[in-house]
Order: sequence, then structure tokens, then C-alpha cells
Amino acid sequence: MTQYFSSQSGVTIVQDMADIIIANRNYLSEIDGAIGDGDHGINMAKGFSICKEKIAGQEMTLDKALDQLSDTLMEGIGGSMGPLYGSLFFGWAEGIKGKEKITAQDFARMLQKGLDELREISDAQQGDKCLMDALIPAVETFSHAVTQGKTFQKALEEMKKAAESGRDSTKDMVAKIGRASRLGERSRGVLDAGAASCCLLLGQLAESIDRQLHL
Amino acid sequence: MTQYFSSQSGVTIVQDMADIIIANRNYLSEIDGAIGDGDHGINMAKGFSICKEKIAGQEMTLDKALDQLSDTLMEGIGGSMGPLYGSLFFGWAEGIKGKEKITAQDFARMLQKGLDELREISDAQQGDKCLMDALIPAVETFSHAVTQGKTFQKALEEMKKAAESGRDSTKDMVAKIGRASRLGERSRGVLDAGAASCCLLLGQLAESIDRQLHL
Amino acid sequence: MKRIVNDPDRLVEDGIEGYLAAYPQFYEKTENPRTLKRPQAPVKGKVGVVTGGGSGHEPAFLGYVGEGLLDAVAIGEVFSSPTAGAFLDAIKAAESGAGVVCLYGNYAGDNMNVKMAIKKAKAANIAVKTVMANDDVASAPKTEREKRRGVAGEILMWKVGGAAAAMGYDLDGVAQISQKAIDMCRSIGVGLSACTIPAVGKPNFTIADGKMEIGIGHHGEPGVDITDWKPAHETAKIMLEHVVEDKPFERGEEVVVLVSGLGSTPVIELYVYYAEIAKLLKEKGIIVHKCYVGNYFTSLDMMGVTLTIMGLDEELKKMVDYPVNSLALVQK
Amino acid sequence: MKRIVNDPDRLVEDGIEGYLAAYPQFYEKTENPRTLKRPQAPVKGKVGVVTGGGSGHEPAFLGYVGEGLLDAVAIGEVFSSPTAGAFLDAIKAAESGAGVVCLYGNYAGDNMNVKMAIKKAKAANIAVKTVMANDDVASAPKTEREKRRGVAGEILMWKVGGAAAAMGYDLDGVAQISQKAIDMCRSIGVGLSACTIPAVGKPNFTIADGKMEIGIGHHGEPGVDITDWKPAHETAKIMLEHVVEDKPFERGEEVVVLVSGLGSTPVIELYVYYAEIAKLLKEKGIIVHKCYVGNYFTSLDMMGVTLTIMGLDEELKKMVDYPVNSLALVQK
Ligand SMILES: Nc1ncnc2c1ncn2[C@@H]1O[C@H](COP(=O)(O)OP(=O)(O)O)[C@@H](O)[C@H]1O
Ligand SMILES: Nc1ncnc2c1ncn2[C@@H]1O[C@H](COP(=O)(O)OP(=O)(O)O)[C@@H](O)[C@H]1O
Ligand SMILES: [Mg+2]
Ligand SMILES: [Mg+2]
Ligand SMILES: [Mg+2]
Ligand SMILES: [Mg+2]
Repeated sequence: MTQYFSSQSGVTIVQDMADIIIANRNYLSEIDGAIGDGDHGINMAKGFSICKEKIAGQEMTLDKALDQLSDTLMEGIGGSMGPLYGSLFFGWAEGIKGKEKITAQDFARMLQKGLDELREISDAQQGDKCLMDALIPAVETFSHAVTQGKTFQKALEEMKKAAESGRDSTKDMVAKIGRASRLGERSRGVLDAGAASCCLLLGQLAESIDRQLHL
Repeated sequence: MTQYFSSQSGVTIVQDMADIIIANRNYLSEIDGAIGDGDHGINMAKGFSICKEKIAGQEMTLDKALDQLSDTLMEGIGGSMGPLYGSLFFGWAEGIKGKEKITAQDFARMLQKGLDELREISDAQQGDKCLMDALIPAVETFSHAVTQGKTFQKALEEMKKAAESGRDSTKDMVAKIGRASRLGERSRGVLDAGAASCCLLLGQLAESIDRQLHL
Repeated sequence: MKRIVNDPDRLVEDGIEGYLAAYPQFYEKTENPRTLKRPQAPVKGKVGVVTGGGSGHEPAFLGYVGEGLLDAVAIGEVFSSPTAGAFLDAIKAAESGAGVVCLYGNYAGDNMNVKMAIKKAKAANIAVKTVMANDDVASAPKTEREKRRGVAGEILMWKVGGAAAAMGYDLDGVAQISQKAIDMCRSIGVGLSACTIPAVGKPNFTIADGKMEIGIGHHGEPGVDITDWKPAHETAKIMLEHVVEDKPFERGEEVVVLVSGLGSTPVIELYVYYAEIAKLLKEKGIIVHKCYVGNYFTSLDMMGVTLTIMGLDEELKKMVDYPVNSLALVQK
Repeated sequence: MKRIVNDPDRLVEDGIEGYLAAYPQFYEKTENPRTLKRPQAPVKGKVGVVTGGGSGHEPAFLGYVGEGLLDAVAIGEVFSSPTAGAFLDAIKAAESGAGVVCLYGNYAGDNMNVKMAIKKAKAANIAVKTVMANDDVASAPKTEREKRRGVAGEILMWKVGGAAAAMGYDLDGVAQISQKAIDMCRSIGVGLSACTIPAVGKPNFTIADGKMEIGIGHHGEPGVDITDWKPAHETAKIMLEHVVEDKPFERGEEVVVLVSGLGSTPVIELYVYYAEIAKLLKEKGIIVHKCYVGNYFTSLDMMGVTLTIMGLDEELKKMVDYPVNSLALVQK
């Protein structure tokens, strides 16, 4: 097992991400339906499908593939999710631009750059009941694990867990952002759709990279 | 007891007719609601109220008062009921025009002239589930009674009964005219609103004249 | 109560007040509170063009009062014919000596009230001609066209009659071309949900969930078929077939297409629908000279759409293209 | 399914096809399927005027493309901001060298997408200014005007900006007067029933029977008060007070009034409502220079009404009265 993976596997990794979103189209819409307008899975699946088709059969580095994903979401989804996930993936791409081999340190930078870009267009905080609640703990946990000298694989595993408990933490929150915030107390008791999709994406990313590390 | 009544009592008689319609506003709308659009009582009460106000405190012969009622309905209601009842009352007024004392023979002519006028604008037949089902038997019964030499009072009583059983006969009919005809078989089982209002009017008329005959 | 009304029994009175307050450039009172005319009427030397009908179809009928269109309108209760007096006063308001055409729709109440109004107008020495719209193909078989209801084709009849009058046609001429316009028109409607008369407070019929009613009338009159819901392209095809076969409209023929929502159907859906109609007409080689897509003739808050097609000759084309300036229709 | 659609996920695509088929005199494609422009755009020497927004508000936004109004529009999914690319392509379609104003509404998605589009437009050397509408008084307190949503006041902002551009104002001038227009605007909405996004198939919120929601947003955003149903004159009064107090509008001030239905409210009810507004304004001594009553900015099939009032100075008055020729608005 290596401590880096090749950026050449970009198409595979991004297609894995697309597949997990497409597979969860209805699940995500259902969550959004409880306190939102029920379109989260629809919008996300529409964007990721378009991207998957675009990159199919190509050879691309991960930064190129993420750039493609970012562009597609921004151009194919619109709404709020286009800019939000578009910025996140644009940041990820920036964080590993030009790298042929991606180490845990590189990956930590990638995650951090993604969060930075996202914060450029969103003021949302942890606790607002949104995708930040899955994303921020995941980014922090991964960095922390790397600083502590844990293996890439172990750090990914911890990141995935952090995203999951971050997602679960949204259940008891009152939404402070987005459409659900209109419901006040009534928004408590169900998961946040954006946190759920973000958790799916981070979990799939961890698995896909783990597979690369085992090659 | 006399065998005629004075045409001078026009305002009283027409006001009685107005009162019976106004008192049955909701009843008539409810019947219409079952297989029509529920506005029959509303439209009728609106027109009769306007007329009642107009003639209040005046001295009018019955033909004049009926003319006023006819005009008000035609001018105040519109729709189908304006012309239908407007024509009926116009015919009634024509039938007794200029008479100072109204005998049973005069009254029979009045009823007949009303039906003639109504037929000028409506092709509806007995059996169509409409106001004709109350009106036609009433007109025929009154004439028949008079021909047989019965008293004015007795003829009125029989007219009233005929109108009532005519109204009741509409219950088992399938509507062939008006809005209810769209329901086909589903229109069976309830009274017709127009027959109900017509029956109320004829019944009230009989009572009001009977009172005059006793003066 | 989901409605913006004061006393629902006074909906029409209150609405008329709003029209007068909002658009004095289009509407002026007459002595009859149920008759409005345009400020310019009667226009000297011009044949007067009037109509009338029940309320609840807005912008019809009032919206079509204006230059190159209607001179006066008689206004009824919701879904109820105006009185004979209102029709008569509309005729009087439009009469400048050249006579008046009354262009109305084929409904029992309207027929009776117009008939009575005409009698009185003639007694008052006004020359009047009537043309009765009967464009709704679903309301009676072709062999009984005289029984058919008038629906959104009335707008095109007014457009043509109004233009002819503005162009100086005489009374017979205006009546004839209005008659030609409606003879060239065929319409059909589809309903997806019922409407509610505010004074009644509940729908006066129902369309079951998942169903649609083909051939429904403008007051919820029964259609020719209650089917399962169909996508726009199938709905468009069914409706177009009814309309095209009835006349029939032929390959190479030029037409006007009018698509109207029935009230609650979002406007974007009318465009989804029109896209299908345009495609189908192209396939049939029928040429759209002009189209109108919008809420032109509604049925309170009914969901659904109506399709009207009018065949054109050179004369009708000139009338359709003639400028108008009204609340509901402006053409330069 | 009470809707006239094919695949509800393709509602917007299908709708755009309909607009293009129906009105080629108003709409032309760009390279971006989600951006339409008017055939004359870019107009040489004229500042370009563009907007964009989610679908479901028809006739907004597309209906206001035309002479004296908008040059190009970016089109989003139902109730969803257009992409940054669509905004960028609208800007490009309108750019003739004199720069472009993007006049849009204050929503999270639109803000983000416009921001990104502007960045790219500037990188492509296009001078762009933005004005963000925030006329909805119910969406945030006066002290936080920057948080308020843009609603039907956008139409008046487009009207003014479009007229200024047509009259030859330069980029700064058009931006400034558009800003002034929206600063002079205050709006509020009332909802009586919820709307349904076709792709979702059920209402995404509810208004209980017998209740109304004062201050509701154009996508069902929560209002300031859920009250028992009130008659039109009380509803009008409550709404007018919110709007008048907020600015405040003063005795003797001249204004434009725009009353829009939210989709399912019968048009006659909008006139019942306007009659009340006109009366109340008269009492307050506020002078209506011009009014618009109709379905100008809807929310799919929501029942309800919005009220927008814009204060006028001489310059704004000229802009409001300037002729326009678009699908949704024609003024001579
Ligand atoms: N400003 C924001 N920053 C971060 N996440 C946000 C923000 N606004 C909304 N979200 C996320 O977006 C999710 C909803 O996405 P989606 O359903 O696609 O959009 P919409 O609410 O416009 O229908 C929410 O569950 C929340 O996690
Ligand atoms: N052509 C007709 N001739 C006689 N009576 C009729 C005719 N059409 C309708 N009616 C009567 O009118 C009644 C309904 O009246 P109303 O509710 O006031 O009118 P609408 O059906 O237009 O709402 C019916 O019950 C029927 O008796
Ligand atoms: Mg959503
Ligand atoms: Mg959404
Ligand atoms: Mg009735
Ligand atoms: Mg009725």
C-alpha cells in the first residue's frame, strides 16, 4: 500500500462521485422534501449525470476532472447548488493543480482550498444545518490525522466518520440558512439534504482513493 | 266570500311572493347546489328583494305590480331566470291588463298568458326537470277546475296541490335542460330548483288571493 | 375562502369599480351600472361593435374594449348572462347612426337577453345585427353547429369585426365579416381541475385526480371525454385533431392560433403546449400567420387550456393584423 | 398531475421552445440554450439591459424582453437561479460596446451566479454594473434592507432602466436611475394558497383553509403574519400600510402602482383589490400617475396578490411613460 495516489485516476474518481449521487437521487430528494422543496436529489443528479457523460472514456488528471465537474455544476445546475458545489470542487482542483502524485498532505490542502473557495460565496457556519456541518468536521479531522502522522488510509477513514457524524448532527438542528430556515423549530428532527449529499461525496471519495492506495 | 278580488291589492300580492322567495333563499340554493351551481336562491332573492323595495308603500294594480316584477327580474337578474320569470310575469300582467275585478276566468287567462309568454323563449317541456314541471300542471288544473264550475277558492287549492305534485315529480326525473342536464343519470333523485321556486310562487299566490277572496 | 373579495355577492360591482379606477383611458360609465363603454364611443360614422357575457372570464369581455375592437360591453353576474337592459344600453352607447353589431356567444341566457334587447333597440330605431359565436367543436356534433357554444373564438370575431368597423365597413359588411370570422373558427378546451364561483364557495363540478376532461366548456360544461392525464404533446394532438378535422383545415392554409389558459395554469405551461401545437401544425403543412398565447379567456380558477384556430383569407388577414389598443390586446 | 407538461423535469426547456415558436419577433436564441435575447440585441451604442431569474414567474422574466425594456434574459430552472454562464451569455448578448447593466433580484442563488458572471464578463473586458432589487418590505426589517428579496418591483426597475438605456443614458446613468427606481419601490405579497412545482408534484408549503399569509414571498417564503382570511378592503389596507409606512410615501407624492396576481387568482379579483387600493391612496392624498393591474409576476399557481408602489420624480416619470413593446407590456 502506497502513501500517495496517481492523479491520472481523475475520471474514475469523479465518476464514482457521480454514481453515488445518481444512486441517491430519490433519497436526497426525500430528505429535502421533509423541510425543503424536494428537489435536491433532482438538481444534483442532473448535474452529475451531465458531467459523467462528458468525461466518459477520457483520460484526465484529478484536478482536470474536478475542474470539469465544477464547470458542469456551475453551468448545468445553477440555483444555489451550482455555485456552492462548483466552488468546492473548483477549490479542490486548485489545491492539487499540476501534482502527479497526491499525498495525504496534498489531499489535506485540496480539502482546505475547497472549503476556502466555498466560504468565498457562503457565510454559512457549522450549526446552520447545511452542508457545512458535514464538510467542516471532515476537513478538520483529516488535517488533524495527517498532522498526527496517521496513514493516508487511516486519515481518510476518520474523515469519512467525521462527515457521517457531522451529517447526523444536523438532525437536531434548527435550520438557519436556506429554504428550511423558514420553518424555524419545525425544521428540527430531520437530516439536512445538503449535509447528506456532502457526506455521500466525501465518503465515496475516501473509498475511491483507498482503492487507489491499494493498487 | 266573493268570486273575484280587486286588482288594487297588487303590491300586497307581489310583496308576498317576494317574501316567500327571500325566506327560501338558502333552501333554493341548497337544492340547486345538489345538481346545479347553487345560485338559484341567491339570484332569485336578489331580484325579488330589489322589486319589493321598489314597490314598497305604493298603490298599484296587480297587472302594474307584476309588470314591475317582470321588469326588475329582467333588469336585475339577467342570466336565464331574468328572461324566464320575467316573461312569465309579463304574461300574467298582460292576461289581466285593465281588469279592476279579477274573476277565476280572468285568473285562468292570466296563467295561460304567462305560460304562452314563457314558451316564446323556452322550448322546455314537462318532463325536462325544470320549472315547467310545476307550472304546466298548475295552469291546466286551475283551468280544468274553473271549466268544471268549481269555486275560485277550490280551484286555487287544486292549483296549489298540482304545483306541489309537479315539483315532487321532478325528483325522479333526469334533467334534459339547463346546467343539470350535464349530469345525466346523476341528476336523478333530487328536486329541481326552478320547479321548487315556481311551486313556492304559485302556492303563495293561491294563499294571497284566497285571503283577498275572504275580505 | 381563498378569494380576494369583499362581499362575494358584490364581486362584479366591486370589480367594475376597479376597472374604472385603474383604466379611465379605456372605460367610461354609462347610465347602466352593468354597461361600460370606451370613452370615444359612440364614434361618429362608425358601426358600433358590442358584446356582453357573464363575468369570471377576465380579461374577457371588458379587456377587449378599445380602439379597433369593442365599443361597449354588457356585464353579467359570474357565469350568468347580462340583462337585456345591459345589452340594450351597450347597443345605445355604441350607436352613432351607422348601426351596431352585437357579437356574442351561444348560451341560453345570452340568447334570450340579446333577443329582447334587439327588439327594444329596433323599437328605438337602432339598426342592429347580431352574430352568435359557436366555435366550440366539443359542444355539439358538426351537424348541429347551431347548438355549439361560443368560446375563445369570440375574441377573434371581435378582433375582425372591430377592425372592419374601424376601417369603415358598413353595418352589413361588419356583420358579414364577423360571421365569416366565426365560421372560420374552431375551438376546444381541456380541463384539469374545476373552478369555484366565489359566491358559491365550492367547485360546482369535479375532475378526478389523474384525469382530464377533453372538450370541457368555459363554465365546466361536460366535455366529450374524461381520460387519464396525458402529457402535453398527446393532449395537444388530441385537441388539434378535433379542431382540424371539424372544419377541416387544409395543408397550405394560413391560420391564426389562439391558446388561452383557463385561469390557474401557469403561463410557462401554455408555452409548453404551444410548442407542441406549432410542431403538429408544421407537420400538417398548416401555416401560422399569427399566434396568441396567454390568458385571453379564462374560467375563474380552472386549470386547463383552450385551443382556437381560425382560417384566413386575405380580407380576414388584414383584419387580424389591424392595430388595436385595448387592455387585453395591443397591436401596433 | 394537474399540469400541462411533458416530462416535468424538462418544463423549462419545453417552455422556451414554445416562446421561440410563438414570438420570433420578440425572441432569438443565443449559443446558450438558457439565454434568450431580442432579435435587435446588441443595439449599437445602447447600454445593454439584462436580467435573469428562476422560471415559474411568467410572464417574468422573458415577457419583459423588448424595445425599451430588456435586451436579454438568463433563464433558470423553476424557482432556481440561472447559471452564471446564462447570466454571462445574457451580458454578452446585450453588449455593443456601451456596457451592460444586470438588474436582478436579491436571492442567494442569483447573487452567487451573478457575481461569478460579472467576474468573467469583466475578464472579457465588458463593462458591467449590477443593480439588485430588494423591494419586498416583508422579507426583512427596514434596518436590514440589504437582506430584502426582490419581487414585482423588478418590473418597474427594468422599465426605468430599459427606458433610460433606450433614451441614450450611459452605463453609469442607467445603473443610477435603475437603482433610484428600486430605491423608490416597496412591495408586499399576500398568499391564499400554495403553489406546486411541477417536478415536485405537491405543494412545498401550505396555507391552512380560512387563513392567509401576509408578506409571503414569490416562492412561498414565510410571511410576517398568518391571519384569518380578511375581505379585500382589509387585506388592501394592511398591505398598503406596510408599503406606505416603510418608505414612507407622503401626501401629494406621485406614484406608480403595480398589482399582480400570483397565478391562480381570477383577474376580476385583482380589480376588486385595486378598487380598494385606489380608494385608500386617495384618502392618503397619494396620487396615482399610472397603474398596472394584472398577472405581471406570478408564482406558478399560487393564489394571492402583490402590491408594489414606486415613488416618482420627474425623471422617473419620463422613464415610466416611455413607450415599450414586449410580450408582457406594451405602451405607446
Ligand atoms: N448558503 C448556503 N451555504 C451552504 N449550504 C447551503 C446554503 N444554502 C443552502 N445550502 C444547502 O443547500 C441544501 C438544499 O439544496 P437544494 O435543495 O439543491 O437547493 P434549494 O433549497 O434551492 O432547493 C440545503 O440542505 C443546505 O445544505
Ligand atoms: N330553458 C329553460 N326553461 C325553463 N326552465 C329552465 C330552463 N333552463 C333552466 N331552467 C330552470 O332554471 C333552474 C336553475 O336556475 P338558476 O340556478 O337560477 O340558473 P343557472 O342554472 O344558470 O345557475 C333550473 O332548476 C330549471 O328549473
Ligand atoms: Mg431543494
Ligand atoms: Mg429548489
Ligand atoms: Mg344555478
Ligand atoms: Mg348560475
